[in-house]
Amino acid sequence: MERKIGVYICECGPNIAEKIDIDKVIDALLPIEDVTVVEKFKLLCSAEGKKYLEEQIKKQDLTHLVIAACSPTEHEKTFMEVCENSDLNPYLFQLANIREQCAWITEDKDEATKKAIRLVKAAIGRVRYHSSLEKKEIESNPDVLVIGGGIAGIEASLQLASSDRKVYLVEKNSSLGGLVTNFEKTFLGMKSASDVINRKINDINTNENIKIFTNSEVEEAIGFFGNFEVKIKRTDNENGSVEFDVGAIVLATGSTLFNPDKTPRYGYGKLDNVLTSLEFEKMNLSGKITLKNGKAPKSVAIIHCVGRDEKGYCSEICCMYSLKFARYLVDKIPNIKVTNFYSDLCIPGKTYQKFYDETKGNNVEFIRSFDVEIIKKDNQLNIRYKDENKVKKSLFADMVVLSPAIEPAIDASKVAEITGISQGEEGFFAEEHEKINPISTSTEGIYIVGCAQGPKNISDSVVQSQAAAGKILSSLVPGRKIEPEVKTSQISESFCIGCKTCISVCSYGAITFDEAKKISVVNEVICRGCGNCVAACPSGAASLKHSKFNQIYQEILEAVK
Amino acid sequence: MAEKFEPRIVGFLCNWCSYAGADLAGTSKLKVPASLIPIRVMCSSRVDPVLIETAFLEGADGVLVAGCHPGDCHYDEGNYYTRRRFAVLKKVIEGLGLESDRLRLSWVSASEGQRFADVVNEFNDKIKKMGPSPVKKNKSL
Amino acid sequence: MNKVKGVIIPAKTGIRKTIIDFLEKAMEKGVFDAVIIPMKLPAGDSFAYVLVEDKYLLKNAIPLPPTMFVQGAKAISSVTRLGEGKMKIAAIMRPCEIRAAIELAKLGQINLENMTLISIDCPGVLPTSDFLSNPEKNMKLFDDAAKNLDDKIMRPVCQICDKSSMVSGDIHIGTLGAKKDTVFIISNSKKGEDIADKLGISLKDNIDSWQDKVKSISEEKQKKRKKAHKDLKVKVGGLDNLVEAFSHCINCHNCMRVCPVCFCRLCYFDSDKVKHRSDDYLQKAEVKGGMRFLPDTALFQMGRMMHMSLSCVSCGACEDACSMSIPVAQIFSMIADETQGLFDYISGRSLDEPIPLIAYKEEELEEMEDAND
Amino acid sequence: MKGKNQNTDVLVIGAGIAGIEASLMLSKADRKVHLVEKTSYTGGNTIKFEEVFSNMECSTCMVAPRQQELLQDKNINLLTLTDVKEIKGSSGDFTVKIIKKARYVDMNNCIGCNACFEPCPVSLKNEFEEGLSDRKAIYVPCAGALPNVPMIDTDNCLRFKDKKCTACQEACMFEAIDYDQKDEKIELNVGAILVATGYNLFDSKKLNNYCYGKIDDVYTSMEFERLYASNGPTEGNIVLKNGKAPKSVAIIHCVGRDEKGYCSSVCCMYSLKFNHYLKSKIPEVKISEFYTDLCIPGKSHQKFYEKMKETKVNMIRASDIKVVKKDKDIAVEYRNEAGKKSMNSVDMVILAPAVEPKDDASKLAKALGINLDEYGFFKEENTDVSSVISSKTGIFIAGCAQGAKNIQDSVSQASAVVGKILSMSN
Repeated sequence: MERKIGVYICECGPNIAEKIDIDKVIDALLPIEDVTVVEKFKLLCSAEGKKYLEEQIKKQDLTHLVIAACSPTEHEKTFMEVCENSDLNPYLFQLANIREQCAWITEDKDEATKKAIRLVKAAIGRVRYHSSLEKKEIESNPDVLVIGGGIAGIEASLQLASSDRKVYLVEKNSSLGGLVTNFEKTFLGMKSASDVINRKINDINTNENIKIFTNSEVEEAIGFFGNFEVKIKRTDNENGSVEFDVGAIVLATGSTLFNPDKTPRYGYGKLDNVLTSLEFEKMNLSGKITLKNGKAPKSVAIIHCVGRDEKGYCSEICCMYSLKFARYLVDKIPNIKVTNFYSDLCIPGKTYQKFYDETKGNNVEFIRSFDVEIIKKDNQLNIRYKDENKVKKSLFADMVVLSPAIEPAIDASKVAEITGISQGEEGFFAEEHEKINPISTSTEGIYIVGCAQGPKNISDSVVQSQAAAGKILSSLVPGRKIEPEVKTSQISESFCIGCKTCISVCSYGAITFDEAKKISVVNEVICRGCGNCVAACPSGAASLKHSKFNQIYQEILEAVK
Repeated sequence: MAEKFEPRIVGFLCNWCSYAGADLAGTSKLKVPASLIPIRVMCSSRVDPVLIETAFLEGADGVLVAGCHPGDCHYDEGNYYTRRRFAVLKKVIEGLGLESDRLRLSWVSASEGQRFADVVNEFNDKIKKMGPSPVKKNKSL
Repeated sequence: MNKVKGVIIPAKTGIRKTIIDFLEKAMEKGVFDAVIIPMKLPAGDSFAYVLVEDKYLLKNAIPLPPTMFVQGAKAISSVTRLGEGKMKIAAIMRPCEIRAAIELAKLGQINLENMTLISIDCPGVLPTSDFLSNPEKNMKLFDDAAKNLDDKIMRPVCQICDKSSMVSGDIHIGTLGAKKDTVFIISNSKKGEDIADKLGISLKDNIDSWQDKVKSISEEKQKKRKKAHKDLKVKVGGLDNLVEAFSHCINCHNCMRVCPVCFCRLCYFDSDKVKHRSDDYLQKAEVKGGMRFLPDTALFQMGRMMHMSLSCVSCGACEDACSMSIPVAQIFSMIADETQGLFDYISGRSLDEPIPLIAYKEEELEEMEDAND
Repeated sequence: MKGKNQNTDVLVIGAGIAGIEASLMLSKADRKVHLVEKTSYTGGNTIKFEEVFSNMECSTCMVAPRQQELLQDKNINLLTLTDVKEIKGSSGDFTVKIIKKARYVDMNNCIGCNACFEPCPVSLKNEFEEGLSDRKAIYVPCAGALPNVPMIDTDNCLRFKDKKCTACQEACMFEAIDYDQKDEKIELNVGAILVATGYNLFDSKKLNNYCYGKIDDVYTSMEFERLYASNGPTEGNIVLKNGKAPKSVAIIHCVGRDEKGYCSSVCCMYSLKFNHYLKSKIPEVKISEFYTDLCIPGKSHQKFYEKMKETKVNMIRASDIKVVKKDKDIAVEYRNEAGKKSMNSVDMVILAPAVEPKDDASKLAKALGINLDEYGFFKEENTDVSSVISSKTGIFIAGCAQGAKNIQDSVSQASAVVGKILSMSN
């Protein structure tokens, strides 16, 4: 096909026109092969300019378009739309940035003009090698798999389920509700935890769009955003396995507690009346806080930060629930003495300090302490510690409650492996971006919520569940097709030798290995078009659409001339 | 030298950080030498070392690869791979006794318009001192 | 890491025969179903790797042939690239071939699942053209030189090889430091240990004399290697010297074709990527005033250094294959030491070490940033 | 949404990181969004930061692509310099009255060349730069601000005083400057509203003991952020008023905590980040951080703290902190852990003031008919369960408008609101 390249130079008012001798640029471009028209225009991004371009593309019967104007971040999209409106494939267009990266940064007009000529020539060289690219549309399944039936998983399910969207909720235990079912009250409202969780469980049980699988584990989840194939196994039934398709997956596998066995100095498991926070919650929920001998304790020590050093992070919620424990105790056992051994009080956010201020005092004491150790002395529990001046001290108590660090659930690694997402070094699921994509993972369509993502309280877990729902509801709309990135990588079947280098460097798991053909295959729905695999591929089998070797080569040629 | 030496520098700039930083240098009306011709790539990890070698062997007086600062990559980790590849390339060039100083890797963020200008100025000065690439006139390459 | 263990076994019948006996026994006991081993071809003046299924054929094997017609890793790749077979196979090769095999395994070109890698202390190999000038005489020359650890007649890269003994693999046959009529059998992996176990060989730790000898040779060669690279850099380093060194290149790309770690279906530098429109060439010629054809000799060499110097095992196959006598293996070994040194990487040292370009550390190579002064 | 008269459009108030996130997500779901922003630019406070903890990522690189996307999104109607005056109706059918102040620069005509700044004869302290640099009466807050369209500050523009100066208009080649632009009263109909108006910092001048505003080189955290910003007043050079680099710096946490009665949750982390800022520019600088309780919750923050400790920062748990001028130096007097009085001499002091509600939060709450809490933040319906639902159905809250929080939590809340809005029909 004959090429007809049209080149249009934007004066951008005086911004380009005053700094660059546009007529000189035009003269330099006119002799170039395939260039059929070179024109200047006052302001191409204006309504008038766009109309002019649309007319020109048709009138000149252009096959390729080069515009020399501002930065692509400003108006690449604008001009691509112009192309679309004039039935020119928008990828047969190249924008030469002669404003930000030439006119505005070059003092000497002659130099700027020369540079502009090179920039536009590079664009012309490049556009010659552009090919039409088409948007793809892919059918998607709006249904969602939620793994984990704790409060986060339940909340996500409730937010997501609707008449046109089914939710499959998979819980490994026999009942729903997770950790919250062990709590009597939630901080800070000190409202009934069972009210909260039972209402939600009831809602979920009566929601016909949510299919619940208890005693079940996910065995397989293969696919990509919009199209995952899931297989689950019923643990209470040898042969029971179920398969279904979903478009997105929410991981709400929750947390477990650091085992204080690992730090013998707390005497956990050896000394009577030394409990973990969860054991204490359960005891409290059962209605009676008692010692082994059946009597109520007269004094209780709460040890914060158990396992913090070992884990290397602050578990965020222990200070607050320790305060809640103090409330339980003071409310239930008259004249009880509660002592909190803490290192740094972590009570962030607007309402926590007030809760602390209201809890502290009377019989609730706070001691900043280090090197806490629990021994049995005179048939009583003795807490030995160093105070803030590093002075050794000790204190007796009838009962010790340990606040251990929050760890990812035991099956987190397995779930991560099955779903192909990564874990941070602490074992929590890794978010796509710590700051601006905390719910997403590097696999599009898989979201992480609640304590599976990191230690957090009920409110933040619920927010994350709602956030995951937001992500899914906004991107996976029933009946709407998915439009994946156009400028993706592709791997030539005839050149790939199957060294898997590309697979190792892809951050998104967008490349899989075809075992039958022994070659790598790009899943264009997942690929985000960074081009890392292209540079990694020694065979030259991988290439990036719209960023091909010969396209860049043309730019290089012009740059070195 | 009779003719004034105007270096030819190829600048591979990643779309998200360095190209934006270069744009900001423009918006801020900073002075940047005209010797650098920017080539926009989505990620610095797209910059195949063979592309750099090509530019070098085509006679570029300098090649700049600029990307997001480590940890800031829009694609999470692309620039870490860029850095390793660049290091290997630099060793190859250096090992062959060629002028590896003609290659430069710099991290420029989207807010670092000034840094972009500084980097290009510095590099341009350096290349000017080095003189034209001997590769350019060598007919055997 | 598996502990290196070994045992001294008698080799009264000679090293070759001892190795063959060992392999025969292993095949008899079903430890291996087949063996890949160099054999003398009926013509008498050449050698080839043969996949031996009939153990009686082993008697013709030459575990350490005087020259390297085909780099052994390529042979293993041919057998296993499309996946492991049912047969348990042992490959007996020189250390550099084993290392190349490890690299290829990392690159998905070799499947080691049912493969046992056996290396032998290597005295070097003769350049093929030297050998072919008088095979009979050179065979003898090689044997003598090997006995006397005299490397002067070997490939130039063999003369500076500091990894001529066990580096990786499963089992190693050590001849260095061995008393008369004995050899060492050394296990270097769990697989190797299991095999020794099955063969009733009880491994101990009495391999000190081998280890000492290996160490002293390696250290000596390392010094030699450094000096050789330094001298080479003076000779070929710099644009003019480099152009001179490659001026005879006929662009046959044989060096790439015989390279064990060049595994691509079609070389990047043979592909359309590096072929341009005549106008582009004209433009290039315009810039330079003229340009050499065939083009891209330098891009091919430098590109290949970029693509495979991290996996280069300095075997010398490329130089042997160069019909224009360009010291290409020496140049590659010089560059490989540089690039591998960046990451403390040694090609073929361990299957667990990823090739540096598929890995990274968040904090490393800070000196690369802005480094141009 | 249920019923026939339910409006599916959404009003988002505040174009900071939370508002941007919500708007883009809603647009993706094909919802029409009216994004109302009080200032002339998007990005809120986040774009003032050079880097964000704990990965020390460049903030602009993180946010600018989203800001750009926002401007090009056809479902999003961005209204800058706009205030919400009144709402009527209920969830699914709100009528909102807003006032869009005149920018006096036409957004369609302006191409962002900034040619109008130079001729402007007025020079003022730039508020965006915390007064550390100057701006004109026609200005964008900083280079790279989006939308890259200046505004005229009518309080200071000569034209709006004596009506004679037309310097900027003459400099503009695009007829973008329009002195006759009028404030517009606009009425919008929406089904749901998100309040994401952000925060202010506690005014350190209210506390005498830190001598903020009295002693040179005592900075607030936001001032220090701009001092380090590569697009800021010093191009990222950390310098004292005398132009020299500080040799010793004190960072004081919890400024105003007692007065506000809560922990602002982000200050410990950003103070540690400052330690990194300082060390990266001035490797030999001595840094002391004065804190009470280290609040570094979550999986990744302690690691950051430990990394910062490697820089030999002097972490001092202190009380009764007082900043005084002593000769040429600044002295930080304090009581240490053991209760002993002590003193450190430094060149520079950085205060980490409490995060407090936006100054006009109560006005907006009144206009919207929703409750504030006792601290003046927008009040969530139920603290223990969902923090994004306001006291009025159909109105949601996200980001620091609801309480002090970091970027991650703000973005999560914004996404959660989108979840709530999009599932309203469920």
